[in-house]
Amino acid sequence: MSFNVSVLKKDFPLLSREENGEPLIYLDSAATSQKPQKVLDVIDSYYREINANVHRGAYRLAEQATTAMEEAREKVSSFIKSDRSEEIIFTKNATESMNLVARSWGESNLNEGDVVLVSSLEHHANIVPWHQLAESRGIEVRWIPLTESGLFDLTDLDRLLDGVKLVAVSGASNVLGTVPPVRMLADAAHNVGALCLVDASQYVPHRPTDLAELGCDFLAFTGHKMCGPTGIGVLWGRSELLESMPAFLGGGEMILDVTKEGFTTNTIPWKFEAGTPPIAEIVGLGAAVDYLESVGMENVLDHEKTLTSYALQTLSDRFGNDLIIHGPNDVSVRGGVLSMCYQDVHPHDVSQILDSHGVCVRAGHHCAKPLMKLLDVNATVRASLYLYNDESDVDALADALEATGQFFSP
Amino acid sequence: MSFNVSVLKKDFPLLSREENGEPLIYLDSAATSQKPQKVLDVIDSYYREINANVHRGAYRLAEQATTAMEEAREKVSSFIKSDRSEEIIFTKNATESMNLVARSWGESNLNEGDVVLVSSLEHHANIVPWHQLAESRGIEVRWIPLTESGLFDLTDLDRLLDGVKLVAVSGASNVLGTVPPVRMLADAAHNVGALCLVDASQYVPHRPTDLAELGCDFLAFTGHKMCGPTGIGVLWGRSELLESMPAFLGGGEMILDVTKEGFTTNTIPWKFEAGTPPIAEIVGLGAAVDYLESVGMENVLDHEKTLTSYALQTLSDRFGNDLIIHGPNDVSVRGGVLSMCYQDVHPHDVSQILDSHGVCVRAGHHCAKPLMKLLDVNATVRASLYLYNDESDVDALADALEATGQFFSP
Amino acid sequence: MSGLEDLYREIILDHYRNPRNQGELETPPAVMAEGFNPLCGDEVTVHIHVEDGVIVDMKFGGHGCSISLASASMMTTVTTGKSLSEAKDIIYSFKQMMSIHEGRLEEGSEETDSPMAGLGDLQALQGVVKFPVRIKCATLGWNTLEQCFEELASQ
Amino acid sequence: MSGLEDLYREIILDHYRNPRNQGELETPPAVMAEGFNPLCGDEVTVHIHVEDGVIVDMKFGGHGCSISLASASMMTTVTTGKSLSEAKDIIYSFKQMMSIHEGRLEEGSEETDSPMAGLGDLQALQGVVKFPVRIKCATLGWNTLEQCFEELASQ
Ligand SMILES: Cc1ncc(COP(=O)(O)O)c(C=O)c1O
Ligand SMILES: Cc1ncc(COP(=O)(O)O)c(C=O)c1O
Repeated sequence: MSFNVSVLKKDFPLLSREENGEPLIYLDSAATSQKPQKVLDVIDSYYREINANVHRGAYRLAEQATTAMEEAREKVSSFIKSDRSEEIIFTKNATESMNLVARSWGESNLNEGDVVLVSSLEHHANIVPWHQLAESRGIEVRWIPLTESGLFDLTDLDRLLDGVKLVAVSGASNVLGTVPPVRMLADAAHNVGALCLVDASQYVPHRPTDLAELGCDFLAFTGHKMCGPTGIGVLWGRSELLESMPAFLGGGEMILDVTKEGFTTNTIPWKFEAGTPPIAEIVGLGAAVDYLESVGMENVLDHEKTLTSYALQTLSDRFGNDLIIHGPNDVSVRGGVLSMCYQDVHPHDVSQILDSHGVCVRAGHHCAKPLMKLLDVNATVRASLYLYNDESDVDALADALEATGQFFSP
Repeated sequence: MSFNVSVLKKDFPLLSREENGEPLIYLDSAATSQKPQKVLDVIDSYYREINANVHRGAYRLAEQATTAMEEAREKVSSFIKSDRSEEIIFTKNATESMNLVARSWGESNLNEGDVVLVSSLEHHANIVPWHQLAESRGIEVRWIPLTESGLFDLTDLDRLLDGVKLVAVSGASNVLGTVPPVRMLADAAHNVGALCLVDASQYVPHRPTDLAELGCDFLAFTGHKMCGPTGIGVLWGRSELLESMPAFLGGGEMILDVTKEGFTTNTIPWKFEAGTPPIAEIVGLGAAVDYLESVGMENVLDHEKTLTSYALQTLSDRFGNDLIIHGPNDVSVRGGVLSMCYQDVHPHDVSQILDSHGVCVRAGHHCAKPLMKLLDVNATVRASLYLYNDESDVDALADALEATGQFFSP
Repeated sequence: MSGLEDLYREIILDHYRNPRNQGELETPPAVMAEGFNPLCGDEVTVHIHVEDGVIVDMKFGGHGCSISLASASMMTTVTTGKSLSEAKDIIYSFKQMMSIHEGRLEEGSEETDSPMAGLGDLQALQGVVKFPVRIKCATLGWNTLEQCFEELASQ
Repeated sequence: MSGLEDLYREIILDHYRNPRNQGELETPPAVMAEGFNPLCGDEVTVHIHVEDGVIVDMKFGGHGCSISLASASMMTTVTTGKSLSEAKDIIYSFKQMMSIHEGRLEEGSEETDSPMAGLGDLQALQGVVKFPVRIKCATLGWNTLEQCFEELASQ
C-alpha cells in the first residue's frame, strides 16, 4: 500500500466527524488513537458471530473464539518480532503490564537497597509501581537526568548504574517525543547484571519494533494508542524470565490445579492471564496490528518524521519566541509529540480556544509530573501526531494558536 | 416492558446465527452471556463519535468521553442500589476485583494465622487469591462444607467463624446454582468483627441486587456475564473501607501528585483505577445495565425460575437415573445452572455431540476444582440459562442428550 | 466558537487581566490556605483577615488558568466586607450555580429564586458549567476560602 | 452432525468400548508416568516394560474421554513390540499428524510421504485436528509415554 493520508483518513470514522460544521482536527493521539472502521468491524462481528468464553469450551463457538484470540496473540507477537507467541501476555493496559513486572518479578527479585533506574521523563505508569516497591521493600528509585534539549544525559552512566537491578525507561516520551538509546541502555544494564524494561507505549504504535534490536527483557505497550480498542495492553517478556516469575493475579485460566491446600500455576502466557481475558479487545488488537501492517510501519515512521519536521518548522516560523516547544529538535531522536507553552496563556485556556476551532489537543501534566517540575511548568499544551494527520492539521493548529493569542491579548 | 422471550431473543444477533442450517441453542451463559444489539451499537458509536482519553482533557470530545464513562458508573451504581457512585471501581473482570481486595485490603489487614472463610463451591477466582495470601503471609483458608444437595452446611458456623477476618462466598454458584444465605453470613461475619465479600459474578446478572439486603462489605462481578462486553469488571466496596485501603496498581489516574520522592493517591474510585480505563467497555456495561433494566430484573429472575423448574422436570422425566443433576432441587435457592453427568459418557463427549446438534454447553471443571473433588467427578456437563432462553432450548438440550445416549450405546 | 463567549465573558477576561486583591496578608492575624487542582497542577493561596466575624481583608495568589484566577479575583471582591455567615451563603449559592446541569441552566435562568440571584457579577461564571472540566478551575479559589474558614474554626 | 463422524470413527469407538492393554505393570522392572490434562482434569497412567531397547509390554490406565482413552489404547497396540527408536518415530509422526492444519489436511491426505503414512489404524484419529480442543485429549497418552522414556533415560 502506498501511503496516502487523505485516503487513509477515511478509514477512521471519527475523523470525518464535524464539530459545529467545522471538521475535527484530532491531535491527541499520544493520549489515545482513533480507530479504523476495520477494527470496529472485527470487534462487532466477534460479538455477533463467535462470542463465547475461551479455552475449555468443547463447542465450535468456543473454539472459534479461542482461535481468534490465539491468532491475535500470534499477530502481536510477529508485530514486535518475537518468535515465541507465549511471550505475549495480555493485560488491560500498559500500566498493568508494568505493575505485573513490579509485583511478580520485582517482589521476588528486589530487596532493600536494590536500585531501579528510571529516567526523568517517565510516565507515572513507569514511576509509581517502583515508588510502591520503595515503600514496601525499601528499594531505591534513581533518576537518569536530562540534557537541556530533553535527551538522556548519560555522562555519568557508570555511576548511575551502581547497584542497579533494573533499568526501566520509555521507548519514546509522551511529553518531549524523545526516543532514548534503548539498545545502549539495555546492553549497559546487562553488563552490570541488571535487566531492562522498556515502556513502549509511545514506541510500538509509531515505528517498526524489533525486539532483537531493542535488546530489552520486558516490553510494555497498550492497545488504545495503536488503533486498537481500550481495555487491552501487552507485556512481552523473555520466556525464561516469565517462566521463573511467580504468578501475579490469581484465579481461573492461570492454574493447572487447585485443591483446598494450594494451587499450581499454568504455563506461560496463561500463568499471567487470570480470569476471563478481554477477548473482544484482544481480537480487536489483532485487527489493529493487521491494519498497521497493511499501512506499513516504515511508512508510518517516515510520514511522522516528515510531518514533525514540518510542524517544528511551521510553528517556529509563525510564532518565534512566543511559542516554546519542549524537547529535542532533531527528528531522528524524537517522535511526533509537541509539548508547547504559548506566551503566558495557561495551557487550559489554550486548549479551550483550540477546541473551539475544532482542534483537539491535551493540556496538563501528561502523567509526567517529575518532568513538569524539571521543565519548571505546571502543565503544557500537547499536540501529538499519528499516521492519519497531515500538513493541513498542523496548519489548523497554527491558525488556532494565532487566534488564541488574539483572544487573550489585551 | 412485558417479558416475551421470542421478541427478546431477537435483540441478540448471535442467537439468530445458524450452525449448519440448524439454529444455535446457546446454553453457556454462566461462562459468558450474549450481547444485545443495543450494547454493540453503543460501543460502536462510542468509538465512532466520542472516542478520546478520559479526564484531564479540556476539549469537548474528551469531556464527552469522560461524561459517558462517569454516567455508566452512575448506572452501575444504581443497578446494585449503591447510593454513592464513587464506591464503584472498574476493573477488567471479577477476578481482578477479588485480587484487588486480597492485595489491597488483605495485605494490610491480614496476618499470620488470620482466617479467610470460603465455601467449598467457590470459583478459583475466589480461592487462588487467598491461597496466594496463605503463601505470602501465612493466613489460613478455611472451607464451609456443603450438604448432600449442595447447600452450605452451616451447622458448625460458630466454630467455622473462629479467628475469621473475612467471609468470602459466592452470591450464586456457577456449578450447582446454589444461592447461599448471604445476608445471614454477612451478619455472622460482622458479629465476630469480620468483613464479608460476595463474589456476585453469577448473582448480579440474574436477579435484582440490593446492597442493603445483602449486607456485605465488598461485591465483585463481571461485565461479560451480564450482556456487557469483555474486559470490564466491577468491585463495589463500602467507601470507608475503600478510603482506608492502600492503592493497588500504580500509574496514571490513581495519583494526586508524583514527585521523584514518592506519590500521594487520588480519592476513590480513581485511587483504584490506574492507567487508561477500559472506557468503551465501561460505556458498554452502562448500556448493558440499561438493557437489563428495560427488561426488569424481577422479570429476569421470574423467567429463569420458571425455566429452571421446567428444565429440572423435563430432564428428570426423560432421563430418570441416567442423568444426575448436581445441586439443589428447590428453585427458590438455586439459579439456572444445571451441572450434569450423563450415564458414563465423558462430559467432553457429551458436549461434543450436543454441539453437533447446535447445542452449546460447557464440559469441564468450571474453575471449581475443589468442588469437583467433593462431587467426586473430574468434570460435568453444564447447561446454563439466561433471559433469552426458553422451553424450546431446554427441549433441544433434552433431544440432543437422547441422541448422545444413542450414539455411545454399544 | 461554540459557547466560547459563554465561558470567557468580558468581565472574566477583565478580572484575568487585572486581578483584584492579588497578594498575601500577614499571618497572624490573617489565616491562609492552599488549594490544589490535581488535574492541571494549578495552585491557589487565599489569605483572609477576620475581625469580629467579618472578613475585613482578603488576598489571593498562586498560578492558574484564566477561569481559576478570574474566579478567585471575583470571589475576593464579592466576599470582602461580608460577615462569615454571609460569605458562606455566597459560597453556597456559587457552588449551587456550578452544579446546575447544563440543560437546566437554559430553562431556569429567568427565575428569580434561582441560586444565581444575588450573585451579581459572579453570574458571569455560570457559562462554566457548559465546560465540565473547567468547573474545578472555577471552584478552586472558593474551596480554598472554605479551607480558610476551617482553619479559623480550628484555632 | 457436521464432521462428527470424522471425529468418532468406528475404530475409535471400538477402542473406547473395548480398550486394549488396560491396567498396570509391576515397577520395577517396568517404569510408569502420569499425564494430566488441566483443561478437563483427565488423568492417564502409562506403564512400560523395556528389555534390550524393546518395549516388551505396555499398559495404560486412568480416566478420560473417548478420544483420550481410544488414542491411548491404540497407542499401546501400535508401539508394543517396537524398539524405543521405532516408537519415537511413531510418536513423532503421530504428533505431526495432530499439528496439521485443518485446511492442509484435506489437500494433503493423498500424498504418500504425508506424516500419516505408516500410522495404520492411527490414521483414524486424524479427524481430531478439526476439533482443536480435542487434540490435547488425543495426545495425552502419547505425552505420557514420552515421559516414561524420560524416566527410563534418567535411571
Ligand atoms: C462464580 C464466579 N466467580 C468468578 C468468575 C470469574 O469471572 P471473570 O472470569 O470474568 O473474572 C466467574 C466466571 O468465570 C464465576 O462464575
Ligand atoms: C509513555 C507512556 N507510558 C504509559 C502509558 C500508560 O498507558 P495506559 O494508560 O494505557 O496504561 C502512557 C499513556 O498514557 C504513556 O504515554
